[in-house]
Amino acid sequence: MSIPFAHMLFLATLLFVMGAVCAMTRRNLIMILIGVEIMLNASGIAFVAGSMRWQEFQGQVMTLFVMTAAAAEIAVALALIVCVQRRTGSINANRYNLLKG
Amino acid sequence: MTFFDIIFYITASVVVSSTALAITRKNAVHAVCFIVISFMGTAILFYLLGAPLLAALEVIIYAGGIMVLFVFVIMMTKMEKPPVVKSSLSSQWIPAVILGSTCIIMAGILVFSDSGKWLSPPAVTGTPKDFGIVLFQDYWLAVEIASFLLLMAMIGALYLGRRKAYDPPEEKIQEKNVI
Amino acid sequence: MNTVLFLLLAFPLTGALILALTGRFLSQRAVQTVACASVIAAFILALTAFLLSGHSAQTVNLGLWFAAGSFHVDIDLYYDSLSALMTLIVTFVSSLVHIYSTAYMRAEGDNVRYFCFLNLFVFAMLVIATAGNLVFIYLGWEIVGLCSYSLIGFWYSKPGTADAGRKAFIATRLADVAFGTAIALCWTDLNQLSVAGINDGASSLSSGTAAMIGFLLLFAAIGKSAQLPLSIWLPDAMAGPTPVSALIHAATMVTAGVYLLMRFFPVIQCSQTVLLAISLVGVMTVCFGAFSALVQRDIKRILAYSTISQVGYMFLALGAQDLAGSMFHLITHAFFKALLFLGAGCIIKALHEEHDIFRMSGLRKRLPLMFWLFMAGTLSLGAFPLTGGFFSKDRILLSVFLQPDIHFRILWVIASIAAMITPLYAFRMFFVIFYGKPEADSNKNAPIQDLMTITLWPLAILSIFAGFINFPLNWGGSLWLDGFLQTIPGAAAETHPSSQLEWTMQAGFALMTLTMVILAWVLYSREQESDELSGTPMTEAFQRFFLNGFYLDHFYQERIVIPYRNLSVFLWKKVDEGLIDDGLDRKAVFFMKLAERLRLWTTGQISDYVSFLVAGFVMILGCLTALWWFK
Amino acid sequence: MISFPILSAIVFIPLFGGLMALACAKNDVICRWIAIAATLLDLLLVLLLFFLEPIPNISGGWIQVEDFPWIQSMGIRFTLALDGISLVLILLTSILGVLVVLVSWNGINRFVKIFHFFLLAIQTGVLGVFLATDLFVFFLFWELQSVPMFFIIGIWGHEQRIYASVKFALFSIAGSLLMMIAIISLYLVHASQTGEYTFSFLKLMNTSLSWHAEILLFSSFILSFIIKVPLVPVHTWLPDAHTEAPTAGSVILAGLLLKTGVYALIRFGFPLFPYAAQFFTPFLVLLGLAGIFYAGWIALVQEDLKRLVAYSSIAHMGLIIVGIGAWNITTLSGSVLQMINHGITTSALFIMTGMLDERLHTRKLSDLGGLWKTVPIWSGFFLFFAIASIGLPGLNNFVGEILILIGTFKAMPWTALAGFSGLLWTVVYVMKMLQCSLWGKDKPRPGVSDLSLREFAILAPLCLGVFWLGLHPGPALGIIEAAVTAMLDGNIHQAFSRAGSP
Amino acid sequence: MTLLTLKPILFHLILAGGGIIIFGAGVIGKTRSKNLLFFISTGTVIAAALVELLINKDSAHFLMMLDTGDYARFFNVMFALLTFLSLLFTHQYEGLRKAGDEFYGLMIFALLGMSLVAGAVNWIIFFLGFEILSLSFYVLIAIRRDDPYGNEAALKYIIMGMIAGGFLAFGIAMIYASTGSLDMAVSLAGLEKSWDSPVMLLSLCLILAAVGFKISMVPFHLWTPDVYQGAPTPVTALLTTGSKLAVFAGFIRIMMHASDWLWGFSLPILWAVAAATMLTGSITALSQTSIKRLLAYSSIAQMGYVLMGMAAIKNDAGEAVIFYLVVYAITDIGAFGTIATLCTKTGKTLDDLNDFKGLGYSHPWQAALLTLCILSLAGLPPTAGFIGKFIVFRAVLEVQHTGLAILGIAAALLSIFAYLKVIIAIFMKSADKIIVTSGLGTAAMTAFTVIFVALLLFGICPSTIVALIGTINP
Repeated sequence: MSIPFAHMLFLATLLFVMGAVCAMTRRNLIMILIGVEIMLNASGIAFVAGSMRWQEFQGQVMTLFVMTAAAAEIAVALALIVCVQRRTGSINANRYNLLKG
Repeated sequence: MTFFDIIFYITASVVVSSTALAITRKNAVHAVCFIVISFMGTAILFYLLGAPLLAALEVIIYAGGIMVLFVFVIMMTKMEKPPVVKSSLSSQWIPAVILGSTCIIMAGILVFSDSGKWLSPPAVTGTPKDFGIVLFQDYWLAVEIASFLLLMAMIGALYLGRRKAYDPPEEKIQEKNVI
Repeated sequence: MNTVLFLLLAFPLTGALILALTGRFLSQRAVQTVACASVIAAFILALTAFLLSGHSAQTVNLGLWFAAGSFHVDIDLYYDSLSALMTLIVTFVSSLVHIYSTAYMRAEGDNVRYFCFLNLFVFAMLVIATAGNLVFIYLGWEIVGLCSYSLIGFWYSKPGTADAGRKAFIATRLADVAFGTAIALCWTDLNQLSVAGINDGASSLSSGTAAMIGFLLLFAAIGKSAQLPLSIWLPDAMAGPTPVSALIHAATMVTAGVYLLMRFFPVIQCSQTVLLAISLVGVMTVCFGAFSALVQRDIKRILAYSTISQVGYMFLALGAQDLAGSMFHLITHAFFKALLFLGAGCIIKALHEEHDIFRMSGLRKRLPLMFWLFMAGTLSLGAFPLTGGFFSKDRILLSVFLQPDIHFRILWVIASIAAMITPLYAFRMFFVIFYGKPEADSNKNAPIQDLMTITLWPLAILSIFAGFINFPLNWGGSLWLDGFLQTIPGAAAETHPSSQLEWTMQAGFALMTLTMVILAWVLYSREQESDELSGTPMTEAFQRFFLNGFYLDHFYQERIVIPYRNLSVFLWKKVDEGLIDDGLDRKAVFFMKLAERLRLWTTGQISDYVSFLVAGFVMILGCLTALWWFK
Repeated sequence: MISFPILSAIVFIPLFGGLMALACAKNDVICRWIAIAATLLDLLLVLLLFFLEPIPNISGGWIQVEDFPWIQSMGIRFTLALDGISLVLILLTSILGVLVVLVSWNGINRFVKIFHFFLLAIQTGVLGVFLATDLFVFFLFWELQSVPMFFIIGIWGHEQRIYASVKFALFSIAGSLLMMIAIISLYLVHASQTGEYTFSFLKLMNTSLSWHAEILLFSSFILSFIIKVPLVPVHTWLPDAHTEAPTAGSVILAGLLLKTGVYALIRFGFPLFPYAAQFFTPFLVLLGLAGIFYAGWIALVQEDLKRLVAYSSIAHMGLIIVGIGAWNITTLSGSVLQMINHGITTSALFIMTGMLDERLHTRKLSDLGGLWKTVPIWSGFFLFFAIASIGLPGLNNFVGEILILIGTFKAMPWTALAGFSGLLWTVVYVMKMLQCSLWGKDKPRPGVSDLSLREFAILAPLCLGVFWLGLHPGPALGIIEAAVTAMLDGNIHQAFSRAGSP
Repeated sequence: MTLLTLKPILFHLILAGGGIIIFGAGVIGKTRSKNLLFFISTGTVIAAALVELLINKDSAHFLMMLDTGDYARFFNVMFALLTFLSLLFTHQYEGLRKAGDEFYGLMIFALLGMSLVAGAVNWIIFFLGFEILSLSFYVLIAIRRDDPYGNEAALKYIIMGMIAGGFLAFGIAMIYASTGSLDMAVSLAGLEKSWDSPVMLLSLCLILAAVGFKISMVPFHLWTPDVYQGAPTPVTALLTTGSKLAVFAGFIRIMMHASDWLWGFSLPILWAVAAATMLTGSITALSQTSIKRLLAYSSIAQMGYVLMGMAAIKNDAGEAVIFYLVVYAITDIGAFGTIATLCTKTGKTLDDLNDFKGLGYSHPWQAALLTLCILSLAGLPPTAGFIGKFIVFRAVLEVQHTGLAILGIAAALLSIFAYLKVIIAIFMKSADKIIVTSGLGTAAMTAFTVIFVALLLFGICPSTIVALIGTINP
């Protein structure tokens, strides 16, 4: 396999930016979380690619921890979303703007 | 260009396009479906890049666990209608796309100017055994920490998600007093 | 001798201090006693000093006042014949005025303040007379100003009195600026401040510096002596109690300016220009005072303008380098003017604070004693032949005439014309007050206390006979004063005129005076309409012009006082509060507005926060990429 | 030299007293007595120094030096040193320290303990400024004196107190922050040259700076100082602060805080940057003159008695700056003496205005008039101090003014001439002040009593001071002159002569 | 592997154990005995701190993962102190009367997270610590589930935090991709494999964004006021001090290890964001009427000063930056803690400036401490903040960043304007309503005393602590 390493990194970056764009544009809290997942996933690709480049396991190990962290965060975040949605009935991110200024 | 290369590029394009579709879906369930496709593609990439265990975990944790969680939550929350105001679309997307493309251009400049290294076979293959040895010998501390992370996430999610008998009514959000 | 001089100064000062510190606890009689005693003691000491002193000057050092670097100022006294005369006059007149005041002030409250300042004034005047250095003179110079200020405003609740005091103080202070500068200039160029030292060093001064110092001293003197152009304060100063006017604003303080010039006569002599300027100021003021006095209705204002005018003669004499003549006139003027003022005080008191001479007419019958006493003063003021005023004024005119410079001839002519006006206004005042039909409806006059009249007698006698202290040669006199003053630096023996010239001058002068007296009699001894002004519009305008003191006061008000105040208001409102302060406030407001703007950045919307997170990232990335790209 | 660290004691006794007053006092009266005791003790120590210490001869410098290590890692030492200039100024400080406590005896009724704490803390700050020779310590005290002042104006002031206190705080801090940068820069430059990290100004004086650096540093220092003095364009905090502060605050402001600015200028500003100082002197003198004219004119039309006195303060300080600008023994002695004089006279005027305010509850000139009839003793004192402030010979201000002006005349005749004219403006507004307060028609003022014994006791020492400095300033002037001469003979003079052309 | 090998991480073990005990106690003790939980948690914190203080360890890195040297020890003790103070304030805080085991346990875990972030020498630990820290705060902020403000604050923090986590992960990935090492020192110094890869710049940006989010660096600061205002006040107190301190500890390490090439790119960015942060924080604080928001903006400005110090970090400014951070932490926890004690019986915290009117007279202790803290924030003597600011400016001027220093004093001046508003409200306005709060308990008084003494001690004789800080380096 002879793919330029830059292509892989670029793929990861592309995915990362797409995730960020998703988080920026979407008003749906769940979609924002999906954007974050995409970003974390992109970092996983970069890690694995790096691991391949340097021929060692650290990157892969890190990917595992990123996944763990992603899972943990998503769990808490979804719980919070459920919690607030239960109270206000809305998952529109921008409706939560009591605090500002 | 080898066969693997072709598969790589095809998979990559699938991943990118499904992600692009995912982030633009109005319906969250559709988005989740596309994202699952994207994650599947990622798993293939992982496999191609010599991480079969991660490929499996990707499918199990991401595509299987997390996305199902999403679907559950989507089901639990009664989705409100998306805002009718159409103008918000451009005001939402245009700056984001500009920012995103600028970002990609910049990052692309940096990435492609990296003194181009080619990944050369044979790539190491992270067999579960090798992987486990590294993980539990060199990184046991991190594993322990990750376990605490999961414990906290569990407790936090439990605490936040638990329905209380005296959940306050909705109008409380209008309250002016900051506590 | 040292002790005498020290005590001479100490007595009035102690009197003032006692009154200031314990005056509240003393009875009125005690206050008056302390005040009079200290001044009379000073008079006795002055007399002693006068008798003890020889012709040579004496220096007494009472100690160091202050010093810094090379600059040091002593408290020292310099007693020469000039100071001897001045102390004598000051203590004599002030003793009389003090005694007079005890009676005059009996009915008024606040005697403590009055006598305290009066004593302080005597002290300060003595300091001027005897101080041995410029700074110490300046001390006296300023304190007399302060006392004058306080005493003019003595009846502070009457409208205008305090204003008059302030005007006097500010006008004289203006002159003091010149004095201060003169001190600085003397120090810079001569490196010393003592009177003797400056006079000795005068010859070593460059002519420019000497002229500069001379002009500065002249300006200082002008302020104190109410000469043109700073004469405006004196008529207003009449708002004070009459004894104060007599002492401060006639006999002593206003002549301090003349005295200052005499003190530094050698410096002044260095520059012909200064001398000419002095005479010019003198002559102009003589005319100004005389013409203004001619139309005044207020008795004290007449006397005030007359003072201005008479002091002008003294200046004129100094300008003509006749120090002795100037001193001669200073002495006679002190006597007759004090007499007139004190007399006027009696009359005013008797008529229940009536100041308008046209409401006084016919007092000859009602106040016969005052008639005679006042006549003595008027004769002397009007330079009636053989009175003190006649001799002193004649002497001055003669000196001016004798000056070789052509300019002085012109001045002489003008001064002579002014000398004609003097008897006219003097006798106008006299006739209007004492002749004419008595006011029918006037109340019975208040009694004049004996003590007040008693003090007038010595003054009256001296007014008439003061000529004898410097009896002209052609009358067989010895010019005692000239002789006495000949040790004074600068008062060098002048060329004596031929006795023929003297006779001619005196005769002409006497004739002139008599004519004027008769004219005054014709014009004013009849019944007077107490109308404001009379005559053709032309004369009326003139009268108004003179009545208002050539509108000088008006001019200052319009050109200086009001613009000054406007400038102050402008600076305060427009510059200080407007430009500077508001400028700062505007900056504060700007930042507050900016803060409000920046506040909008925190929109409260999660999407915006995320966008800014990414935007910030992109920005930093952009910067770094650019940096990297161009490196 | 006294071996006991008497300077540190002098500096910290007030603060300690303040803490005692804050912590131990059971009620307000005890608190006041504690404050009095602390300030009196302080005064006693200063008098001890004044009378026991021999005045150093001309070549000597410091009378007393104390030096302790403090923050060694940065080379900061707690150094206090006393010379003649400091001595007379701390004498003034300790005297006014006692007086301000007395002045506030009846006037301050709210939060008395806190008030006295702040009052005494300021005193510590001011004393520290007058004694510190380590620049860091100096800066610390410099800041320390303005913080309590902010509270005093803001809590116990009059109607516009908050505005005034904020303005005061911002001006003070703006200046001092810039100075902080300059101090640190100087310290670093010195360290880079000698390798020794020190804030001792005697050592920093030997730093050789480039022309630009010197100009920049000097301007940063000077800005802070002239804000405190204050000179004209940066003076606007002063009328507000003086007017709104309680009497004790005004007295401290006028009597002490303004002096710290001038003191710092003499002690640090000029010696540290002789070349820049020489370059800037004309500007400073110009600003000083501007102050004399500008403030003198503005004072004339003030409607508030305190504001009038405040503007008069600016004018007087302007003259002091002119004296410093001329920079010779005569003018410097005169300026230092004039600082004391101004401290006495203006403080007295503020105290008296405060007394009036306590009685009539107004300071508006239009509400006054005819006070001589109502309160004759007060009026007598007022007249006296007003006259002193216009520089009547025989009273204190005259000596300072004449020294400044005569000394200046030699160097800069036209400046001195302008300065002389300042005497005139002073008279104009002081006369107006007297006119509107003492003289004129008196109004019925039932229940207004004349000075009490306490008030008399406050004014009497000031009065004596006025006479003492006016008639026999010899001792004080001798001490000042010795210090000034030592300073001029030292580095500064050499530097000045070296500084031929920048 | 014996137990003895675990000695270096005894601190972390105690915390982990303590946290689990608390959860256990929460499960067992149905009554939710608040005091029990409070004592267990404070006991844990104290024990951990004592261990860290008393047991001397070699400064080697534990498993090449965790720094256990003096640098980490110092910070661990600081975090323990801050958590301890925060717990004390919680005890006083009426709003968290009903807090259960989740709260106390997560406080301990937050402490664990801080210590991991500060001590990490491996990116994996850094990342995990970062996540633990974030995760515990997500829940802590939302601990009052029925409070709409708390919920909203948590929502904002969680979304932003997750995105920041994504940035961090991707940044680490980029570092790894270009250097092949996850060891911080190795990867940043680029000693082994590659050292001037442009991808490092990308990762620098990403990590700056992640770190910048945590330390509220402009333009990543927008969440700060909202979250501070919405969160329960003791949590805010810890969030604004402990979390920032921890991330800064890591940031200092990162910057110290950065290669000169990388540092050359970081410096201008640090310069610019420091200036922007100082000015934005100071100016925006001017318009605030809520005291918590005002303090939030002020803390942003304070971070600007630290960043200013960071711009000189390569030139021995570590001492200055750390001292400033310590002072800032004590000051800000004092300020927020005081506000936490100003809470009515109903759990309503005083927040509007109007509520603070006349507070100086009704609540002298709180007012005194708050004033002292504000003076310290403003950098006025005799408080620690004065020395802190002095030292930082010194460090900045030493590397000739004069422009930055000037901007710094401009910002300081502006922020003083804002601080004065608080002091004015407290002391110079009279109260228009009577505010009854629960009095000060022992816990709060202890905290007050500690903060009071620390602020004055560091302000008057800072030599000891400065010297101590001088000896530690990452």
